[in-house]
Amino acid sequence: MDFLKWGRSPWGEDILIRISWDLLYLSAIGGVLFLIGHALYVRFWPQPVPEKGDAATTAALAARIPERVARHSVAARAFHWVMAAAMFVLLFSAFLPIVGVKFAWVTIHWIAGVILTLSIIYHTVHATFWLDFWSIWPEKGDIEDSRRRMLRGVGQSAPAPRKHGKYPLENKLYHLIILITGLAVIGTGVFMMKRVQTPFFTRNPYLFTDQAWGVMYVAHGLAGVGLVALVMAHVYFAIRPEKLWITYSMIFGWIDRGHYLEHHDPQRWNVARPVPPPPPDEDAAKGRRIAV
Amino acid sequence: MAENDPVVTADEGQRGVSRRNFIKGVIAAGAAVSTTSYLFRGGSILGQPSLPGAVERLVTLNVNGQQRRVDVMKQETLAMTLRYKLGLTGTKLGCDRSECGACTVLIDDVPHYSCSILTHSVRGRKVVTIEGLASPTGQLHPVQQAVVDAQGFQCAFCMPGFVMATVGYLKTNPNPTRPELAHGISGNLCRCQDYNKILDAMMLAAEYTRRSSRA
Amino acid sequence: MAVIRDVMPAFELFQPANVEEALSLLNRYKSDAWVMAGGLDSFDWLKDRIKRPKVVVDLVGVKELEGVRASGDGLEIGAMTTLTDLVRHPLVREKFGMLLEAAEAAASPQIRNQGTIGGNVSQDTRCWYYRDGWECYRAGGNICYADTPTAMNREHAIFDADRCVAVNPSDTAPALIALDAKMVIRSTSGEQIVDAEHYFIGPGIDITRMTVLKPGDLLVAIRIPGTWAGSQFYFEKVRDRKVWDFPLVNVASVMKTSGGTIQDLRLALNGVAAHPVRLRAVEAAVRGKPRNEQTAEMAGLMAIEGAKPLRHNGYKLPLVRNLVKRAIRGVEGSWTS
Amino acid sequence: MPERTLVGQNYTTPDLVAKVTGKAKYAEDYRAEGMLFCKLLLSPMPHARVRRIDSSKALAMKGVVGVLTADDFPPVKPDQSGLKPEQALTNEPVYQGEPILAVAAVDEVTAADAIELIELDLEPLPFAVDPIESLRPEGANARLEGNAYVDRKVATLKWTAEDFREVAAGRLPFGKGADEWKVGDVDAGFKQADVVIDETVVIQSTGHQPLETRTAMAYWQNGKLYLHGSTQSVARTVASVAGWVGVEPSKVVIVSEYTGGGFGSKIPGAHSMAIPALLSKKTGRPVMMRISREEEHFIGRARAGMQARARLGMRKDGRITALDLYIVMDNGPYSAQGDARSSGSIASLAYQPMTMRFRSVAVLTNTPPRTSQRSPGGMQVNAILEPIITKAARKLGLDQVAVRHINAPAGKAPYGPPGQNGKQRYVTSAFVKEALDRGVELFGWDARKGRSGQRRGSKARGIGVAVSPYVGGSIGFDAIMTIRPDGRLYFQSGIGNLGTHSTIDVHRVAAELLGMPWEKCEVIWGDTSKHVPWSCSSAGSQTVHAMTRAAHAGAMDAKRKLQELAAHDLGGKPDDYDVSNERVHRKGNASGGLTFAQAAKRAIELGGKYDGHELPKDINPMTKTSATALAGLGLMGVAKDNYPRDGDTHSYVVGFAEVEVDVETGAYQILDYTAVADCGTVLHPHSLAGQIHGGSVLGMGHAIGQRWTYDQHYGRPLAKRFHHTKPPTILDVPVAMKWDAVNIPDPETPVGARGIGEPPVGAGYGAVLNALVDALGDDAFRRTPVTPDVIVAALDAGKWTHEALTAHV
Repeated sequence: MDFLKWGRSPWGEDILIRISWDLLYLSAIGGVLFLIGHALYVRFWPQPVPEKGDAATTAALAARIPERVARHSVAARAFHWVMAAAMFVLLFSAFLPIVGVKFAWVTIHWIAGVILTLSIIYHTVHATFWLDFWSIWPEKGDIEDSRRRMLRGVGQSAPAPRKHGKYPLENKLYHLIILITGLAVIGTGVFMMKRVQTPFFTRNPYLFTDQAWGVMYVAHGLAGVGLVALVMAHVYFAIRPEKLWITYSMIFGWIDRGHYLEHHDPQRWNVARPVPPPPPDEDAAKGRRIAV
Repeated sequence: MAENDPVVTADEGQRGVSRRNFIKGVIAAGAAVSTTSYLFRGGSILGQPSLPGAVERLVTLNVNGQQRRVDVMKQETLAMTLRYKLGLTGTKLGCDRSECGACTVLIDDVPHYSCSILTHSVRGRKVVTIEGLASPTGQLHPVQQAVVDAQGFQCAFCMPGFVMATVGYLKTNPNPTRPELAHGISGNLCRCQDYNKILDAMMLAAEYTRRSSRA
Repeated sequence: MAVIRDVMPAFELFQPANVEEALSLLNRYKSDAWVMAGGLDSFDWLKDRIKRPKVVVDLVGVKELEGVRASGDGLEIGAMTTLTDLVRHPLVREKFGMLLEAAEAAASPQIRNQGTIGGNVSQDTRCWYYRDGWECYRAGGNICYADTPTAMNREHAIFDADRCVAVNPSDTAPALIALDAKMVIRSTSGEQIVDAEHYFIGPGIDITRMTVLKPGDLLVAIRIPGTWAGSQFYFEKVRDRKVWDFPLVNVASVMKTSGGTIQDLRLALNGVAAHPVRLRAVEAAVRGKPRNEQTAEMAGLMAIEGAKPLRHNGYKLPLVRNLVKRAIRGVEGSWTS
Repeated sequence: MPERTLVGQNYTTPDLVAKVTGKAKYAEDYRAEGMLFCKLLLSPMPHARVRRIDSSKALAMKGVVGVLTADDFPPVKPDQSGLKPEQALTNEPVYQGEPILAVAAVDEVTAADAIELIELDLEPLPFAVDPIESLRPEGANARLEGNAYVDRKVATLKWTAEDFREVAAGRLPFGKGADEWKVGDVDAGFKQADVVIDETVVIQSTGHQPLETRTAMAYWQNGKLYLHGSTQSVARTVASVAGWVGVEPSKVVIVSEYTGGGFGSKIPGAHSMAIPALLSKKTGRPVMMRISREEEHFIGRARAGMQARARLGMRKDGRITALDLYIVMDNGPYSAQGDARSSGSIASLAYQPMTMRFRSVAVLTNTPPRTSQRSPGGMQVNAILEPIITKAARKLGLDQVAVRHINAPAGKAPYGPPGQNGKQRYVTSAFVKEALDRGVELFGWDARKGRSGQRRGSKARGIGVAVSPYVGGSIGFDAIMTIRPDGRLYFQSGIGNLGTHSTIDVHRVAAELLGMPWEKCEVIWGDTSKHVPWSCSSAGSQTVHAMTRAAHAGAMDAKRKLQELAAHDLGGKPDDYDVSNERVHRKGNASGGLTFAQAAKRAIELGGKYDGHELPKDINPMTKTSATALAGLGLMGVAKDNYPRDGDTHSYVVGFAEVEVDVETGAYQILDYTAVADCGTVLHPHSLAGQIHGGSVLGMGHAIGQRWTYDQHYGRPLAKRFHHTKPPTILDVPVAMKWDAVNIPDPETPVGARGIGEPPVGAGYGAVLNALVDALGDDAFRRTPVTPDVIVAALDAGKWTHEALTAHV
């Protein structure tokens, strides 16, 4: 299978055009296989029993943890869903025509792309100045935790990993990879808007050399088909019963105390109420301010 | 010469007679399949693989009143067959793209660009080229005579096409006005471009043709 | 790397005798098959060695696709009817003079003697970049060479460009749309009837095709209802040379008036987008209005709303405006000598 | 001067029946045993260097016989310009479409398939397709050696940023680097003017596009090359082909009995002829090279386009007081072209400006090679200046014809750059005023004036007139004719047969002088193995003038020999004898003396000068060789044209046109056209009509539609085929056209006849442009062709809007 599609320039030179759309199917199949594999694994593989913490400490801590632990601000949730909507529009407008559902997709695609770009710019600024910027980035200890978790996941013995901070490593890695692919599609996509008619630019496909454009199209395509698998995985986890509490948090903004205590390390994600405890209603607001 | 050949019609060639029999027939008749296949891979009749149901390469064409047997490639245009297989070089190629008219011939009395029709498409149809206009005794066709009398062309590379187009058009409108005639033969390009004298000649041709059909 | 032109590469040739045979061939060879009607569009592609079908299905022998028949108070035109036969047909002359005009305006006499109505409406665009083998969007690439800062695009689209700025070159297409013709499409899986207006598709829908025909489909006939027979027609084609050339813009309209008021009309343009454009908004605005200069002027202005000219085709705006104006009110004035 | 029995009469040319029956053989109609076919590999890039060619896959194909590359050609050195002369195949293609390689195979399909298997590695080099872009400070040069001809050498020439501010404003700057000449004080001239017009104009390049492409077939026999090609002169093609192929001229035979048009593009044959010749040598088999219409666009030659600026001053009475003309010529990639220089000369001749300055610069571009095309430079300058003159006249309220009349050249009119002595050259004669008068009458100018610029509804009418001179003949060629014992007169001719009929016509002068009935004359042409004399090309309107002179000289030689022979045999002095009625006889006794048949026999018996065994000293070596080969066949008339001539021969055509423009669509029709020629004595009316109308239509074609379009980013042409280049069709010209000739003999040539091929072109062009100006006003167009889009956009905007200076739009 040829992964790259080559064309011929008006000068008879071989130039990269894009990736082969076979890769789309490959990505989709890969995504499906992963889901099936994971589902089977969860269903049939004995799952390690979560570590029980020291009961006394937990109880003491629990007292200081609000009923609802604020996890995502309204702004952050809005961003996520706008981005998700844009992403779905982008993916569908990009790939439906390829699989045979024909419609005028270009305008939809670039408008969604612009929305995605704007929302990401907003998110970057927002996360940098208003959120706990570092909470989403993998850190050194995550790797050791991850190794331990894996070993235990396949039934090997390993020391207990730490609990998660605000975001589990999977989340962090997913964010990282979506960030890379997202930037790749956006970075290339913005330039590609010079190749079609939009109100923003005078159309000029000669902005870069034929070869440079080729690389850009390939990058856009690779990231695009990569996103298919990534989004599939994301949606899959979002609807897995044991993960639904996380999904709800992206809708309602909070997780309950139980899940917090079960999955998160209070040291690494401190949402403990300072003294004296304020009324519950304000907790959330306060918590948001302090901890998000 | 070809009049003595056993005639194999296009229909028989395609359906009634198997290729093997057809070839046998040709060999028996001693006719050369293609003595001058300069242009297209003609050497072996079986050279081009054939899918079931596809056209046969050996065809019989009716050109200038004669039945001519030819080995024709699938993608061969009539102009090429005429010029390179039947030796009828009076039909000229000016553009090979239906943009000049130099290759105009009559197919069932209708002017066509022979560069832009497959030879296989004219099986069973009557093809007339510039060589087929004059009588066997050499008497010019009225349209040819008019061109001679009016000294109607210059380099004359376009002339065969113009003459054939005029002959064809006059069959549909024997008594045209000058603008009608111009419209009728507008599918032919002349680069020496004395369209005026061409029209003079062809108006004379219309008159001669009327006269000869009356006679 | 080497590019060579003007010699057709080998292909396998089928000349089916009837529609059934043709359809089964098309079904068997699907996208490997090339349908050839008159061949005038096909030969360019084949001689340029740009399109390389394995199999050519030449419809020359399918006699059932030829001819014009009365059908109710309208007509049914076989897809393989030559433009000349169409022009000479008494029923066309009597009822749909505009179609005659449009067909007569196409190409050259010899081309009309061989070119078919089916081919004329289904032909590919003539964008000279695409036709010259530049690997643009329409050819499977990722660029439009005709809309760049240095591109030569006098003939190109002012409407509905979607990456590709090519235009549909057919002269009969707008006339058929104005006449509310129906296209009869057959394949091995059955028959489908499509309004002429929807027979054509733009690059947004499918950048590599001009019509709804998919591999395996065959346009077999065009039906013109009697609705507009003998109504007031207007057809005009503006082009460079009076022979051979495709339209820079053409316009076709059918109209029914009563006491100076426009009762109903249909109006279509070609040469302005990748598909012929039916001017529905103009039709709606003009219906019920008096047929006069003012209405014509308004129609002309409405017709160019949303037009996006390229570097060399800005003239198409005044041209469309004036042609639409004329389609409503007719041509003014003339000289006798 | 004898009674005109043949000159001025219509007759049926001897080549006509062969043409009309399809028997006439053009280059592609020849076949040879074992003939191979070749196809060309063309450069995909506008400028590149061949790094590597791998033909192994192609050569491995069944049926492929040989491959030819530039390395198989005789080596060439740069000429005095600094550029290597063009060769048919190259390792440094300088325009997209330039042939790099040729494959010979048993048939064309195989050759084409083989071409696709050639692996070609090219290194792209900088390129320019628009002369103005190349003159930008940062603009690319078309050649590694430079971008323009400066003092006849290729050098790098750049204009200043300041100059390009003018360009941005739509005006051609008077940039540096131009050749220049002046007549009188131009500034003073402008001071005398009552109106001054200053316009920047672009004239398109156009391919010659003869209907027959430059197909050629070659084979070698006994060390001699036989080449069947398409040329404007077999005699003149021998040496050029010999040079390209690298053999002695005596080893080359050129056959071209019928040439399907040339218009200047086949003057010394075609460079590409060397391809089948060398491939045939390499493969040992005959090779046919069919040139397609698209290939013809590339190698078929083209007219040099121009970007020009003209300032013209006119006095109240219509006299042109000053002309300041600056031309940037698109020279193509090879040798320096003469179009721009001719433009200067023709402008000065046509309008006789009281003062004039002319500047021009030839800029190299990576577009197909240019060469003279019917009225080279003359046609372009007509298109540049005619509308300006019409606009000036209109501003002054003057009639178009009156303005042409007052400025018309007459008698020994001066023209062109001043020579060493400070004086301009002058023409042999000019009867333009007479032609204008005749045209006004024939066209009905005065009656049509009522419609000038009038509008009815959307239809505007306009009328126009234009004056177009061009060189009308050369001198110094040879003639060979033999009266043979069969009593017939045989003419050898080395002129190409392009269907102008002059190949044949010119010999009627000799037949008439010798009193020979035309039925007993035979012209042998089109084959250099048939011993042709040194002849001119059927080009540059030379033939009728040059070769009637040669025929006259040859006939006079034959006549003198008949007289001497009669005196020798029958006594008396040669001058006692006369020729008529196919006899040489004593004056006053037409039935006595010797018949031509008897004289021919006697000539052979006597030998020496009579039958060609002794030859004049001044004839060309080619003529000498041919005459020697023909010696002993009969009484030979062989001579060089040594007739005196005072002035340079030019002919003139005035054209009149009426157009009707639809101002809503920009579409227009040329309703009527009339042309009157001043070309001296009329030799063959039918043929002259063909030249006048045919040339005029070529000009009209340039006015109304002929295109030459390039994509500037990739330097590739978009208009290559007729469908895009748009030569005019029969419906684009008036359905009936008129013509006449003033028919006043030129005093500087014995027959009085001048050539006529070129002048009508500018007349047709200018007349149509002027009619458009008349119909549409002063501000509708500044470049040609004037197509509906240009008109409708200008009328909509109220001024011309089309690209001011961009070339190849």
